[in-house]
Amino acid sequence: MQKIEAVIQPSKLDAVKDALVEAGISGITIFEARGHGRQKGHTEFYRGREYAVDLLPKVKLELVVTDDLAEKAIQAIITAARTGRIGDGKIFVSKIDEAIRIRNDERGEIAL
Amino acid sequence: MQKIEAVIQPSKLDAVKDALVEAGISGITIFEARGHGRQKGHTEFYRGREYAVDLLPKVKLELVVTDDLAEKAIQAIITAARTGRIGDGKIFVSKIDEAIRIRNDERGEIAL
Amino acid sequence: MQKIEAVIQPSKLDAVKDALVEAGISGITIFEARGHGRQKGHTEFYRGREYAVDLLPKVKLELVVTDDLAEKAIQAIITAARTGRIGDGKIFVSKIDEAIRIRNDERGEIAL
Amino acid sequence: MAMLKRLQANPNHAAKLGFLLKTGLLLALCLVASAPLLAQSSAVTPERIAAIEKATAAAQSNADNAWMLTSAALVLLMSGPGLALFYGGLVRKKNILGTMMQTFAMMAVITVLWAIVGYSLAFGDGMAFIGGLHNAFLQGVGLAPDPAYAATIPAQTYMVYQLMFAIITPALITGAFAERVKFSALLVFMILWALLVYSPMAHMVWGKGGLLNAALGGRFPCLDFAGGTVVHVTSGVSALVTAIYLGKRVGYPKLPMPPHSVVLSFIGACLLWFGWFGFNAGSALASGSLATSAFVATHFAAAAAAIGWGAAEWVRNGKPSALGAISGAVAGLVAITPASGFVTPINALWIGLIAGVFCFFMVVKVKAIFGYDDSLDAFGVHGAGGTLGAILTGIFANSAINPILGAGKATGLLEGNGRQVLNQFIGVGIAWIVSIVGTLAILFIVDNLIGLRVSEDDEREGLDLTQHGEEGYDWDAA
Amino acid sequence: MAMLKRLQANPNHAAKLGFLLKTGLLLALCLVASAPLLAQSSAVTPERIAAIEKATAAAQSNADNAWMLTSAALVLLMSGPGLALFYGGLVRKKNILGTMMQTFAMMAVITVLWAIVGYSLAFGDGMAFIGGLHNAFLQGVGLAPDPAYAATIPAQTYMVYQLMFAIITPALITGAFAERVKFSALLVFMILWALLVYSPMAHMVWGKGGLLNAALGGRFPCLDFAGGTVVHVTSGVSALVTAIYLGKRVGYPKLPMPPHSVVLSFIGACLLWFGWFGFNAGSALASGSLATSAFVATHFAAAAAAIGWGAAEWVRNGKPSALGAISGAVAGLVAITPASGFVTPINALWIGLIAGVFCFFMVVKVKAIFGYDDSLDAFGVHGAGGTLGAILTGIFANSAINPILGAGKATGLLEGNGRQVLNQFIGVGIAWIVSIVGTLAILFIVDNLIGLRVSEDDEREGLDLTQHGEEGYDWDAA
Amino acid sequence: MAMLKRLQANPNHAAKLGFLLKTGLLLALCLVASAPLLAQSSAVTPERIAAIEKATAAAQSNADNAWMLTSAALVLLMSGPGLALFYGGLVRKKNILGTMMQTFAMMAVITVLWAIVGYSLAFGDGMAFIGGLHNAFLQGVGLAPDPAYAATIPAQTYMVYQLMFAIITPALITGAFAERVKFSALLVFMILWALLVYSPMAHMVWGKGGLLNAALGGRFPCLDFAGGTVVHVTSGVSALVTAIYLGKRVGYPKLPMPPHSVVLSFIGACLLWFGWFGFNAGSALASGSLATSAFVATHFAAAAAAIGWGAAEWVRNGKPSALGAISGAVAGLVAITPASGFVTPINALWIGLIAGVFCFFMVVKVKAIFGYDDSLDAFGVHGAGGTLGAILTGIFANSAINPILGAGKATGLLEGNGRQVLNQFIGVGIAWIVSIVGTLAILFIVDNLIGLRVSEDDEREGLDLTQHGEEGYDWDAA
Ligand SMILES: Nc1ncnc2c1ncn2[C@@H]1O[C@H](COP(=O)(O)OP(=O)(O)O)[C@@H](O)[C@H]1O
Ligand SMILES: Nc1ncnc2c1ncn2[C@@H]1O[C@H](COP(=O)(O)OP(=O)(O)O)[C@@H](O)[C@H]1O
Ligand SMILES: Nc1ncnc2c1ncn2[C@@H]1O[C@H](COP(=O)(O)OP(=O)(O)O)[C@@H](O)[C@H]1O
Repeated sequence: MQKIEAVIQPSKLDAVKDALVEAGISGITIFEARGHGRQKGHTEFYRGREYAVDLLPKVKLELVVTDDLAEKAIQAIITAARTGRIGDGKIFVSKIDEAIRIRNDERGEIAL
Repeated sequence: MQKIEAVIQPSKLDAVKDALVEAGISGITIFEARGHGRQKGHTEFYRGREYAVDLLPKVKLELVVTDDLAEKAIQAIITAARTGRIGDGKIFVSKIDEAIRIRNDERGEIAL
Repeated sequence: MQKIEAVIQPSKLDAVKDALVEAGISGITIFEARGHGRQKGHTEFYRGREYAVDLLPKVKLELVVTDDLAEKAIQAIITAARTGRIGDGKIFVSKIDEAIRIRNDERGEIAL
Repeated sequence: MAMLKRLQANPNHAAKLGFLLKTGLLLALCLVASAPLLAQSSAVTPERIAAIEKATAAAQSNADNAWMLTSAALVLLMSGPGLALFYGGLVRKKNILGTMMQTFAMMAVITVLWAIVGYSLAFGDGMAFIGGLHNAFLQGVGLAPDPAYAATIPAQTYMVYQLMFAIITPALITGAFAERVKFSALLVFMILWALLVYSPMAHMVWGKGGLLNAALGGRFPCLDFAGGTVVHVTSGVSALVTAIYLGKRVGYPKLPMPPHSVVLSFIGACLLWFGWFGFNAGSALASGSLATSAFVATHFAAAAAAIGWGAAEWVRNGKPSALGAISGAVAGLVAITPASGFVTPINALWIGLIAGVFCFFMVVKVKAIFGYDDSLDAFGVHGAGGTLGAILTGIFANSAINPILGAGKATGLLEGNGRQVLNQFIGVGIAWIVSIVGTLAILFIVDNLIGLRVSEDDEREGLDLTQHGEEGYDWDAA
Repeated sequence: MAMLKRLQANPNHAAKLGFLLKTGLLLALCLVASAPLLAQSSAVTPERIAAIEKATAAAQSNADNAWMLTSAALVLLMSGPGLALFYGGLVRKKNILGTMMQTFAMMAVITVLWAIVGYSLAFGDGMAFIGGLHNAFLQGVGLAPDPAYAATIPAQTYMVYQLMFAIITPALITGAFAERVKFSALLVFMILWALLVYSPMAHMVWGKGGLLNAALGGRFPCLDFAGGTVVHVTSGVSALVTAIYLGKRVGYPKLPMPPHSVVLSFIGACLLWFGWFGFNAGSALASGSLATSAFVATHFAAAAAAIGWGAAEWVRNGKPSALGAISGAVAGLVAITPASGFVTPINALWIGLIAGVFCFFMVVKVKAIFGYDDSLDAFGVHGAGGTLGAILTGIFANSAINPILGAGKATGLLEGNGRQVLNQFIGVGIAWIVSIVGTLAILFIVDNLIGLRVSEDDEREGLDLTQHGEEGYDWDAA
Repeated sequence: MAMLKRLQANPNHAAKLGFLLKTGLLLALCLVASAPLLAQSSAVTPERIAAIEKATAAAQSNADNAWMLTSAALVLLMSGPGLALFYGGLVRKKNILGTMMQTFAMMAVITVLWAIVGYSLAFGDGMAFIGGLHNAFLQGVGLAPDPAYAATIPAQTYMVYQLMFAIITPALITGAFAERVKFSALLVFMILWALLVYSPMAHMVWGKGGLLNAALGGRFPCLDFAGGTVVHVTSGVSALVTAIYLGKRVGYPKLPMPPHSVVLSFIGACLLWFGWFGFNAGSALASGSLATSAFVATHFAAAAAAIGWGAAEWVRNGKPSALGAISGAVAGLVAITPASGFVTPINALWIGLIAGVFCFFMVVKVKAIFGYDDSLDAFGVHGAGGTLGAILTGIFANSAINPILGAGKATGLLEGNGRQVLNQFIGVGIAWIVSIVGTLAILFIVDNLIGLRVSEDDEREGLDLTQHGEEGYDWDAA
């Protein structure tokens, strides 16, 4: 099983979610995040104090999928999340050793 | 060392935390999350516009434990978090290569 | 590639971020979290009801780095995040198999 | 908006002009003779004097009406957003809209009910216990004053001012319903409660011929300037009955249920304090010095009670809390409600201080001992504070502030009129009985008719989603 | 603050003293003779009577002024924070400050404009369609009353009260601009709109010699007590034009755009309701019984409309929402605006109920059918509700409440005066035409001059950051 | 609530009745003879006239009292929730309740202090510098007017109105204490400050025989209509001293400390604007045309100052911010405070505009240069704006608006009275000196007695948890 972590633009969340569901992947967990990278931030002013904000709002998706679905999921995310501009985000893939469904203690791929 | 990630119902957080502490595991980090899966969402109405909300509030726990404690932790979580209904959540297990305590640079299992 | 997850005190976020950037690492994703550990919490009172709050505000950083930068990143975090008091937090290191830049589909270390 | 309204608003001007024109010649003839030194235009005639008297009465009326309209608006503000925020901040995020809706629904539903029959039952002619139906659909409630209630303001001003009290009273009960009641059941409960508990109590204390009416010849003259028994005892006691009947919220008291936003409660409490000036000082029904007296007492009691509750917390918990301070202020406002308009500023401080400590004790200690889940402490603050205030009114009421029992006649216990304390107990006792019996009956009916509580699942999901299909906050939308 | 002000505030006291002193001796001689039974100090002299008349007029003026200053403050409160919160809660988090700023900017900019030329164009002498420049820079707008508008209050009270209407009207339009307009463009648009649409409409309906003025001899006497056409039809229709001209927000309607905080909207709606008492009852321009009548009608319509909208939702969606209830209340307040001061309490209930259901229908059904993105339903609530209210005013207006067309003369359709409905249609029609033409022209100019919409990127990032360089909330700072 | 109150509220009615009854027969005999044409009931008698005079005075009093009670309530609203929100939004989330509590505590503590001794020290008879103890525990402060201060309203109305000023003034200082002061230390500081700084200053400017009192024969007549020196200069300068004495917050200025909710600050600022009508127009102590004048000036200055600050930001940062606009409005309100009631509407615009730009400069430039941590800019806005406003009052004051120095006598510099500017400088200078010396002394005492600052750890954790044991928001509870 693979764990796919995707950091994307918040405005693309709906599109990515739909693309994944279409690709047959419905188990997703989502987190609000802030990101730092190449994308440059902006400046805010509060009574003359200047704040350089270099942490930008991002959304992170985590999905654990069977090995064979991984690439399909990745493609779905890339396609739906891409705007072509800096800051579109990253996907990281790693291994998961076990998955368990809390409801009925099912383990392994069947639990996804 | 194993990393245990558990996505659970928010209302079960306290019970799970207590169960883990009872099981001898006290190091936990917790995140607010939203989840998509089999559990069906609900519909919201704002001035006649209908919103199908299919991201539901969830809580994710992350705990890194020594290999021998892993199963105990999993059992504690399952027992405390289960309601038997769809949406109870998942547990994912993966390997962690190193753990470091920032306070004193202790490394490895002793740092947990 | 290594994934470094660091749970730190919220007040140290800026310092850690700056230290990482100085160490040449600019790709970071940040999450609000709550932590449970040795650090003891506090008590809150609402109309006489006493709440023992043992989940404390924390910030978690995730950064995926090339293997050779990992230790440098860890050092940067430790140095910037340490106050020497209980609750300073933890760093966990694990392996990442693949990294993809959504913008242009670059894969591997070049995508970081 | 313009001259048209001006003419309507001041018929007296027109009238004055009319008089002068009609009688002009006559006056000229008649007065020039008797006062040859005066110019004709400034002659002193009975008609002129009558016109002045009318103008003076109009000025007095407009002065008082200015204050009473302001007061009516202030009392509405106490419900929404005041109470809605005070209560809304105390619940968990998932119930914020449901809680605020419970108050807002009162603003809508009780208003219509009041127009149809509520006002008539409370303030129409009737028996000692309840009014009649003569004023149903506000028949006979016009713009001329009803001297039995308030001689200088339009009867409709009085009607709408009283309506604002009828709105907030059931809204206060919702503190005990919080986080677990069906919205439909709440509506039915409240309509019945308004008819069966509020209207009778209001009639007894304030209505013509009411049993407890101290001003209009009630059998047991009970002092209640602005609604200690009518508003706070009835709502608080009904809340207690409701909380016990409904049972605890799922998870209570093990599950932590801290306020989701003390900030909202803080705003709400401040608006309550602000609006309470309309509630208490407005109850003078005029903007004279009695209003000032009630205003000062109100403010002083709130301040002292905030200190009382805060100090009690400081002693017990080691620190005073913001929630404690605002709860104390509200407790003080509750306790001074029956007493304002009867007591000196300094005694208002004492009443406030006592109320702050007493309600702290009720909410923190007594509730814990008995274990009922009065979620937002409607009983601990309004029931307990209202009862205490009513008794203290009998002790501190002072004929120098308000010779209600006759000029120079001892009013409160401190002046030597021990009987008044007894009367206060009678008033409070009746309020307790009516509230307990009425509320129990209504709860029973509604529970069997519709069911009072939402399902456990719905309770877990929250009232906002399950009862109203919406959420209070969305921080995440892109 | 002290005696100085007292003396200024009550020149009549001084004057009275003066009279008495100056004429003391004379009176003594003259009156002792004709009324030997009376003590000298209490002699009835024409001077004394004149002094009393002055004092009575002063009391009347201060009574009315107390209410009108309160009302002016209340109407400002409707804009900020009322409307700013009502609208602000409905947008996404990233636009909260931008949205509130659009209203706040009106509080600042329209005020200055009003002082320079706005008041003069609206209320100065002029033609049937617009006032003149005689009162530019408020020349001639002093502290003495202007009897054509309001005989008992200082002209500046009237001026500042009217200013508050001139502020909230363009602010209402911003509901259609929401989440996508450049701040600079908004400012220019609003200044032009105030001059080219608001001032003419206000003049026609309320100004001396205005075409539609029912009180000051307009050609088509149109009943608009507090601004149904002047405020709500103009702003609502202009909002529709703007929404269509601007086009949809990026992503609309696919992207979900739920309110980021119904809680803020709830607070805003309650403050609107509260402030509306100043808006409508204040439009009596005095604190007499007409103010009471308008007050009651306002409250009743809001309540009934909240029920109407809520019930419609209950039927359609299976549950009533908090947003629905507050939207309904606002719709009722809009619809009763022209009618308050003309209708009975019970008819106010009917107007509210109809408006609640009608605006629900406009917002939920009609908007969906036509597909324009009137983001915050400025048209659906204010345009539709205002138009409906103006017509219903022609139906329900009652000479017993306000004999505006002459004592005893039938006023509304129900009394038998069918013509009035026609006049109401004329008034509304003119308001629609002026709004459509004016708004289109201004949009065209500003769009070509500055550009109306922010870039798509900026729209995605939000107005707060791109237009104002700040964020509404920071939950994360350590 | 009912007839009882009516009778109390209008003793004049009873009195009038009495007169007429007592003298009925006599009058009948006496007047029928001299005016056979008149019916007996409408005879013009001195008693009847005296009754009318009483009734007129009562109407006048009730009219003014209606406005003054409203104003007092409005000024309280400025503190809570107004200022509490304005300040609370500007701090970090962890200090929101602590910040709001600092203001709320003033509402409670200063009230009690005022009753015991504060009012007496400020407004009781005394010397040029401070009042005496004759009115301690409000002895002698009854419901009859105190003509030295306000002839038409009950003395207690004046007392409670002034109390609201005494509450908000120390609350303003808390802007400099923000995020780092012990709650216990704050309480002691404020009590001492109220006694040693506020009461003397209030006495000097407004008290009988006060050194700077322009109306009651002060040695250096200083114009301060509503508290430019008494409220804003004292609080602002004391805030500066406090900020410097306390030192910077941990991490300042490196650590970003953005406002946690500009939305709350926005609501607060709007409520301040709204409440300020009570503050300034209420300072006329009556609802006559002087109140109108102050009302208009207040509104105009706020609007112009919002534009001034916003424009300055637009020039400097490329965009105007919501926080800037509301800060500007508050700066304008501060600056107009001493001038309202003395200046024309157009000059109020100028004062506002100047103040907006000036305070922007003070907050953005001057603070950065000197580097003190006046966390919420209490000095930059209130100290600087108050000082500026006091001087500008000396320039713009106009005898046509308020002939305070005698009818027709030049008042401000623009009218040719250069001396007044000097007097204004004297007034401001004294306020600066008293504030600096008093505040320093008190800080020193409290710091050594209790310690002013919380520990560094507590500061990091936040005031909410460490001082009050609670949190402002809980978004996570299930
Ligand atoms: N090495 C990394 N580890 C973790 N998160 C990263 C890393 N690099 C980028 N990110 C996340 O991806 C987001 C986008 O990265 P950025 O460099 O701005 O643009 P791009 O992905 O187009 O190269 C960042 O805001 C951050 O949240
Ligand atoms: N494959 C997955 N990867 C990541 N998170 C998942 C996955 N499947 C489920 N989840 C998380 O678990 C939650 C519960 O899953 P769901 O399918 O609704 O019910 P159940 O766990 O009972 O089968 C989801 O809301 C989501 O947050
Ligand atoms: N085993 C663990 N797994 C996951 N998170 C942990 C673990 N142990 C600690 N943490 C996180 O690190 C934080 C600090 O840990 P704590 O034991 O309080 O202090 P210290 O790191 O100084 O030993 C905790 O609040 C928690 O968020």
